[in-house]
Amino acid sequence: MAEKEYAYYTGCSLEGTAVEYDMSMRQVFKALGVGIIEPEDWSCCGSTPAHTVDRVFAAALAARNLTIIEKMGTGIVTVPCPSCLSVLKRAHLGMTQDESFRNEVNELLDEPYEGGVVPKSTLQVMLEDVGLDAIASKVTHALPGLVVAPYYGCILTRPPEIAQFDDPENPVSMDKILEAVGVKVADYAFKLECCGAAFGVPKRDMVNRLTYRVLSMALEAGANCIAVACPLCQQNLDLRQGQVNSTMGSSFNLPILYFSQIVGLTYGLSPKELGMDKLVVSADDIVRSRITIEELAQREANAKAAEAEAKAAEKLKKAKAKEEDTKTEET
Amino acid sequence: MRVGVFICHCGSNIAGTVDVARAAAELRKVPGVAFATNYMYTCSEPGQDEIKQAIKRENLDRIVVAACSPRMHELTFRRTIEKAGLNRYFLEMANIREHISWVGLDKEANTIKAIETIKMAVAKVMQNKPLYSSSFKINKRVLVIGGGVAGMQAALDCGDGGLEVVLVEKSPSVGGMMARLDKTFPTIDCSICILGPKMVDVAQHDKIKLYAYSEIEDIKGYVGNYEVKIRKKATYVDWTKCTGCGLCMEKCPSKNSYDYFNFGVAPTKAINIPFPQAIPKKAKIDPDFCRQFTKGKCGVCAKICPTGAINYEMQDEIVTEEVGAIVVASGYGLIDMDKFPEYGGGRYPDVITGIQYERLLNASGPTEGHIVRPSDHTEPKTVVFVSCAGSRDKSLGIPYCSNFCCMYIAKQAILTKDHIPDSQSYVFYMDIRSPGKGYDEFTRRAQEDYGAKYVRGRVSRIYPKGKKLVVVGADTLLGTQVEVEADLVVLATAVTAAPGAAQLAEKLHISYDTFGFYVESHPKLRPVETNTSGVFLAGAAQGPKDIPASVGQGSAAAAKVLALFSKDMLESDPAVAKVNENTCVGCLKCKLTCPFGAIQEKELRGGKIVASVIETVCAGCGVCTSTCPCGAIQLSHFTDNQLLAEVNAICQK
Amino acid sequence: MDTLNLTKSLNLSFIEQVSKESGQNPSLCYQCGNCTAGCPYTHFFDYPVSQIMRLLQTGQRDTILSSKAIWLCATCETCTTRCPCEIDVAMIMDTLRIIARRENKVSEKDVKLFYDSFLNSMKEHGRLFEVGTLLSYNLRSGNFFADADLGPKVLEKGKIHFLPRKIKGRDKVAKIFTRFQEKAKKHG
Amino acid sequence: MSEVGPKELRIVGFLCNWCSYGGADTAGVSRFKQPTDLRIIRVPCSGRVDPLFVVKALLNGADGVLVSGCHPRDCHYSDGNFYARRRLEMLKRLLPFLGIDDKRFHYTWISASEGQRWQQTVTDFTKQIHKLGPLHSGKEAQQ
Amino acid sequence: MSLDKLKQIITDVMKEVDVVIGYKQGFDPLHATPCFITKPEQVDQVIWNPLCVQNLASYLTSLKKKVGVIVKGCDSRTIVQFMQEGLIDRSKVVVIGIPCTGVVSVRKVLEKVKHEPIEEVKFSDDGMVIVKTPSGETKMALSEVAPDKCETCQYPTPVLYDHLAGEPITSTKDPQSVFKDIEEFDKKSLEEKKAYWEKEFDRCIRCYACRNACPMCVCQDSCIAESREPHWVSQKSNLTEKMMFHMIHALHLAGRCVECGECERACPMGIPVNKLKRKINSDMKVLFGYEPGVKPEDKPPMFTFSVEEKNIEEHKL
Repeated sequence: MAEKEYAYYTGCSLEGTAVEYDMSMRQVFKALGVGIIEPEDWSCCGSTPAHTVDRVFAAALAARNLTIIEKMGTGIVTVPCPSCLSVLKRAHLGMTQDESFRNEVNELLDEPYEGGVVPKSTLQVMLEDVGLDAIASKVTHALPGLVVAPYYGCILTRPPEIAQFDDPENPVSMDKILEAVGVKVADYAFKLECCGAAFGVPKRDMVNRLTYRVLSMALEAGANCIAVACPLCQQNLDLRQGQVNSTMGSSFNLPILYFSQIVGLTYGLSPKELGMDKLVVSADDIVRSRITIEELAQREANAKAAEAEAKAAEKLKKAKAKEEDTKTEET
Repeated sequence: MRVGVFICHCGSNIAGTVDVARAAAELRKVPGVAFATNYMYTCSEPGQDEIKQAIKRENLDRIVVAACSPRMHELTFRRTIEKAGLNRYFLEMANIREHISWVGLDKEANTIKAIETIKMAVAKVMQNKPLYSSSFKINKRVLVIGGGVAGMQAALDCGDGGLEVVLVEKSPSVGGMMARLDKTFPTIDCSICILGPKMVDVAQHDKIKLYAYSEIEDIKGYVGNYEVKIRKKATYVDWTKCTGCGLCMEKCPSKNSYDYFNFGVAPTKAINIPFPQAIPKKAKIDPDFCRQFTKGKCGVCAKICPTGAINYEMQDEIVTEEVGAIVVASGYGLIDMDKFPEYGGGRYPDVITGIQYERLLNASGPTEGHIVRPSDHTEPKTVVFVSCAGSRDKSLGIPYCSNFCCMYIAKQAILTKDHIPDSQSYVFYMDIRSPGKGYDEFTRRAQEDYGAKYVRGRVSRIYPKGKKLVVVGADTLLGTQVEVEADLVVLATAVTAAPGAAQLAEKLHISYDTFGFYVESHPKLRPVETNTSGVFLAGAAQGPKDIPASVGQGSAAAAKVLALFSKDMLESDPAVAKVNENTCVGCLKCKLTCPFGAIQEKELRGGKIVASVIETVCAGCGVCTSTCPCGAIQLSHFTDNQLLAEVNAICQK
Repeated sequence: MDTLNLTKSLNLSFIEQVSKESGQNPSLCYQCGNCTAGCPYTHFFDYPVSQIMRLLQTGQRDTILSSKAIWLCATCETCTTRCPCEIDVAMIMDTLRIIARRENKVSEKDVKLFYDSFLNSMKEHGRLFEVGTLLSYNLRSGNFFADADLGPKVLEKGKIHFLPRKIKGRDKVAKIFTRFQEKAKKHG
Repeated sequence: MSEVGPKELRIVGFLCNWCSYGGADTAGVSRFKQPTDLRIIRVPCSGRVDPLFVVKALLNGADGVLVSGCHPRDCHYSDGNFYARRRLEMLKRLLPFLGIDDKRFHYTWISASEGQRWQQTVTDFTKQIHKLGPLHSGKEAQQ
Repeated sequence: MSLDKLKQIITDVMKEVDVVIGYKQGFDPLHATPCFITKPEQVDQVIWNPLCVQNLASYLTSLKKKVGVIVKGCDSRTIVQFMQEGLIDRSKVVVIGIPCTGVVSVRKVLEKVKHEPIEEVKFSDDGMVIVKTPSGETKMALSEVAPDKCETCQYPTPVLYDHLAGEPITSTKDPQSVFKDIEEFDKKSLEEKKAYWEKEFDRCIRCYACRNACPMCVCQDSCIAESREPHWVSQKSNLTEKMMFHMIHALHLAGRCVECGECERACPMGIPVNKLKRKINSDMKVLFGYEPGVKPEDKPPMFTFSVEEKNIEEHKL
């Protein structure tokens, strides 16, 4: 695995409000031996406003980066942000499937894009290229008591023609990765319901209501934490949780972690290098609950022993009772 | 050779855009044409008389009729010339209506095209040879595939008509889907109560031989003479000894077998009689669940059986039956729940299918007619019905309507209210399709008298919330998104072709559409015939249909069989392939490609090997002719020379 | 409500234009409502998305282009994913937005302003400058304190840069903008 | 041939009786207008069309040849069009090797109900042939 | 390979068959000719050298007796193809395979020596051919005068045999290059290709030597090129009819031609008649992954089908 190198398109959010996603993702990749290189002088992909202007224009903004990545020769670019990913994939697929579209886009560019880059989410690279076994093999710590509701957001797997990854109605990739690192996952029906992040700024009320639904469904599913793979979702659910509480009269206090942060915690990485302190809703309790897997094994063994003891006592009691019964019958 | 050419005006249909007089004049100049004329309506009685008279008067020996499509009137004119003493294959038609006058705007161009098209027909007819049918004996037994209501009807009608019937049913009992239904629309009478007597009739009819739990292995032969191999699947119970007492089922320790009859609503025993009214009422072991098979030890049923009918060593058995005609009534299937991830894809136990709900409603079903939620066995108060779950859904490759769901949903909504008076039903629908007799009134009744709330719109998703299922849909009439918190959701899952439909079609040499439904010979005028003579269709194997339509088709297919068998001999179509034994080199490539197995190897005196056509099996496709390198096998009426004559008539460099 | 005169208002060339630009055939829609049923934003729309589709089928150009719905759609792709007729509904909404922008018929000025602020930041710096975008949006929308409550939280976490990160190739990004604008001008 | 108008080219069509011939009939019944260049030869099945018929027509004066059968799986004879597909594909690839533009030969599947598709096919194919012009130059014609 | 070993094998095989087909010296030192050995004393006639060009498998379909036959790698494909088509009873054929290092094209040799009478032909161990004519000795490399088929030969060792006279040889020729000439030719303009074939076929004298030499032409006297029922070609000697004949030949061999090159060897006019068939073979490879005469269990692609053809896409207008 270690030899393989990927281009890593960070995207603007991960330089700003989602810096902890970037930090933790890089740490996890490093732990897994996945080499990543940041394309030199990348620019914003144009998500999300560009596509309201023109399809060709939107594709051109994305394709400028594809051209840069194509020259790097890695073949695959891995993208943490689903919004960027979707835009890059749309541009890539549109340009490889339709020649006239490609020509139109290339007319707007200084250097043409030839179609030699495959954009994949970081989630997809972890699941398909690294593999669950390899992911599991690096685990050194456990997070007992943590129940995670994985929240995929709307465009990570949709529409299936563009995303070409996981199930568009019931995605499981993040569930699988989290389970692989030994975290308990809640079956959760709102994995995909849009949280409205794209309108965070201009339509705050609308977004608060959508966010409210997602948070309350997670809580209902028994989760005490939400895992995300999208900077916009994270920002919306985390940063706006207070806003939601004040407008909707709720009292949510659900930490919203990037899946990479959770994986990083199980790898024994320090909370600092995973950017845990950057979260608005504190995840300190989760960090504090962390124990080593040896400790966990000890705990489990103790619990088992206790259970067995209790069972034996129960049995003894029953047998005694029976004895009493037969005695009474005899008499 | 004296060819007569008759050019039809078809009123103004042809004459309006083709100069028919000029065409006739041009044709008169063609070598071989002895007579050419144009006539107002050639297919009319006087028109046909004109042809007959001209044959006599002008001493014509070949006829070309330039008129409409041969698919329309070829048979008419063949009879006409036959009456005038010519062999019926001395006729060619030039299609100057559908292919010319109706589709070309320019009269000049049309006229030239018509003249050339008629010349092609003349060139071909001069190559035509007289062909004669031969006759052969019919085996007056009929095979019915499928023991659902359509197949049983066909079997009973054929049997009552005096024919011997072989009825093959894939599952352990006849009855099909109808036997699983609780009530039937629009009369709400009990399904098994009206079907049961028919099932008994099938079992007791002295003309009907029933093979239950059997499948078609192979079919050889042709109309009048089919040889059918039937696989009697191993039941591990000797049915000649089994009395159907049910003791084995009672004592069987494997309680978690999948219940195919009840569509898995509840588990059954590994040895079971599928339902109380089963015909034949015999037990059968499911080796996927039986401990004797999975673990290698148990033997409870063998110990308990009063007649010693259990036989764990039983093997499949192949039997051969000879019949003259086949009725295919192999029924339908239902789309899998896993096609609907947005509805849980089968993960939510309280999202069930319509047919599963029938079993919950049914007094002889696993809950004895009590409607309960599979998850916790409580009575649901809010039931949501989702119509078109998969039907009319191009994204799932099912663009068609499943025909009867609208009706059974209305029925189930009514029954729900009957069973649970304080319940409320919601029906999500796109259109209510109820064109049958008394059908629309019935769907109205569900709403007017039983208070079912019909919501026009699709359901986008279903998710669990606590003990409830939240159904999110649209009410397009209100123009809003709607939500229902349901206790139970019933999906009217789309009707598909029966599993294995395509493989059966291949064995029968009948066509099936992209969805696997069998294709009738003509959508309007030959609805139960197939393009393979002697094979007829009945019921939902041809396309989704309800009980009355299936029964009607069963009877119709039986009538077709009886009509076919009313004669002792059948006439073969002479437009089949013929082998020139002098030029045939015996390479037998034709045998390799014949789709019907109509070609045999034959050794001539002197040891020369040649191909030989079984005329009654040959369907006349001509694949052999285009395969044969030496032109020794020629499809009569479409020989190389006949087609070359047409090519040469228009391609002269 | 006035009678809708279908003879007069049926704008076939508009249907044609949308079909062509989106690559979708609106006639495929049979109004099942599944798009509306799954739409997370429908509560904020003036016309639910299935009605937008219906308005499109009946060629109601002005009603559609001045609707709020097309600007409130966040392209979450739920409608596209679930459409039984395999219509890319989100693509149609996108196309309608593009046409509305081109025709200067933007009903949701705030949304457009936010988008424009974003694009301007991008044109200027090559990447998104979050603070600048927000400030610029607030200034232009007159909505000076939008999300001001969130500022301190973010600030405290050290996530905000007060100076834009300018990339070397920002002139190249800007060139994409100018080329596109020139092209748009040329084609009217 | 003298009858062919100066604007018309010679196009030969081989249509299977059960599907495509019926489709052409359906187009007629629906009055779907078509160019007049095509001459139709009825065959029972596309599997009857020996590729040599196509060659024969093209070598002897046809400017284009069209073969149409039932859609795959819908063959009246169940398998005939499957053989046709292989043989005609083989021919289509061979023609350019001989110096004949493969655009002059088209094979397709049209059912009896697809009148519109038939109209479209005839119109497009005729257009295509006209774009290519006559296959046989005057000099050869004299030969 | 030693000739003695070959003779030993023939002697052994003689015991179980009625006739063994091999090569003997022809009418001049440059020609070998087929011989039919029915008696042990005839074994000594047998020769083996690069002049043994004929495809002896051609005889198999017309013989009813049990036969032993000597085949080179290329010829062996004929037998496999016969098996695929059910044209021979394998139990009646004993295949004596010879690993072949290449044969000569008599035509090419004669061109080199300007068609002078041949006095002697010798082959050196280092792959040279020495031809003696009245005007002296000419030395040429075997590869110089080999027929085209040897240049891309993939099967120097027979693909099937009962006895092998010698050690198996593996091909050193690039399998990707087999159809290079075909691909190159196909790149030419339509006009060029048309002109090429018109020029080539115009030279045809319709002697049918190509057809008669072809092992796969099973029709023999029933060939439709000469019949009136059906009447595909007229007896007119014009380009159209000549082309029609060659198209019949090519299409009847579609997916069957084992590329033994007998047609071209037999053509007195030197027309590249095998080229069309090789073009079709290249397509068979692309479309169906099929190569004639390699695996006995294969089915020739024109006599079978797949419901879903992976490599055939519907053509759009």
